[in-house]
Amino acid sequence: MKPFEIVEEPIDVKQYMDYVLHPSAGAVTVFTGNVREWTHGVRTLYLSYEAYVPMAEKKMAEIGAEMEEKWPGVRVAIAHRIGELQISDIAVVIAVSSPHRKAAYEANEYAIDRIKEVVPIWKKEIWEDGEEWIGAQKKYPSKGVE
Amino acid sequence: MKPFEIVEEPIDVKQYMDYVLHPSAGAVTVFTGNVREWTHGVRTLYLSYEAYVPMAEKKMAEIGAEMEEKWPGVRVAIAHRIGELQISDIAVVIAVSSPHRKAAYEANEYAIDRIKEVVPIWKKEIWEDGEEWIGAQKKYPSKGVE
Amino acid sequence: MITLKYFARLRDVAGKGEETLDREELTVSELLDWAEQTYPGFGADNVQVAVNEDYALKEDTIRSGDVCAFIPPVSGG
Amino acid sequence: MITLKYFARLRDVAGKGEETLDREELTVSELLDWAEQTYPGFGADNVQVAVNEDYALKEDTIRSGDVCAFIPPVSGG
Repeated sequence: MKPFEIVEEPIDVKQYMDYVLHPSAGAVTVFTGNVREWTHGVRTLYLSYEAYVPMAEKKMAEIGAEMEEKWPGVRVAIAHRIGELQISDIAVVIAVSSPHRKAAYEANEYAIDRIKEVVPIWKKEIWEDGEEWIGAQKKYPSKGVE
Repeated sequence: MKPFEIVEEPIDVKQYMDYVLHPSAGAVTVFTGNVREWTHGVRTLYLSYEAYVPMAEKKMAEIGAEMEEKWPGVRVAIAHRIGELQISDIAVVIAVSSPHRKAAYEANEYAIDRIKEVVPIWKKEIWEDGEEWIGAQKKYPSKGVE
Repeated sequence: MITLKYFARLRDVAGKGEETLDREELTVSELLDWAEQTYPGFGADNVQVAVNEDYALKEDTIRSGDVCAFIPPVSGG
Repeated sequence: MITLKYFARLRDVAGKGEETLDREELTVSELLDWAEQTYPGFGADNVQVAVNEDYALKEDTIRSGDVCAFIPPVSGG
């Protein structure tokens, strides 16, 4: 287990929580992003994630360094899974420990916002009647979605 | 396992995460409050928690109901451990799922704030040179602490 | 008969976790006065009373059969 | 020789995940123009380029031996 990693197997949250815990940590926050079945009335069958692995791990480590600078005393671990994920599977886990809780919440939310901005990972949604790579751009309208 | 409970054994975070997860949940946030060794330069040996158990479970369930009203679609589980806790042990776990992440963070932080306000649970800190029940009141100065 | 419960610091002050009080009816305010007089250092100004597991107001009435808990400032989490 | 990597939608558009380009030196902007002309529907306006695993600016120079990745809008999390 590395503190910033792309994995292909199901994510075991506990090992990331254990990694960030230490005797001066009074608070741990964990975020998991899970595959949701229904989005705006459209049913997702499953998702497929792809990453530019070495760059993604590097960018996640950079986000961790940003967090430690903004919130001194936090310890961070981030993992993102790639490949085919089924409904409710964990796509991403962010574990943050801190002496006090406020920083643990703020830093954790910062991490997922930054991941969605800069980490080279892509999600493809597979529906009953089609599939599409998801991204910020709207040039490629959704297939089979209202 | 009950969704709002006082327990005497070590807290297994995963069962609370699993409880709140469902196919429409895209985000899960977990908070754990852990026993911290050092606070303002004073070393804690261990903590002892006591609760008015039936009322504490009732108040935690009320907090859960408040959350579901404020953030529709969230699902909540809260557990607090009592008895003697060692350094890094989990005293409280809050698991929240939500279709989207913003509500999962906000609702989770709301829960710990409310727990610290209204749930009848008390913490006693045991140091090398004394012990004290901790509470908001400052009429009873700390023993053995500067 | 009213059941009284003591927790945390108040358990130490009262020297017990529970007892009964042989009264038919009294207000929360009167109960707190009774506790302050009975147990030196009770510090009733900083104590809330729960009647049957809900926080009560000073003017609420407690009746025989009720379970009252003295709640010092909470410190969970 | 420059290594080019394609991900997600761009992998579908290019029909490959990786190839090499036989050039000594060009700018990021020139590389994007080349991709746009080579692969219809590339959509270079919405594509960033990473050179050796760091995001590059349009005016940055790419040299032989560099590894360039075309990064469509990310959607992790």
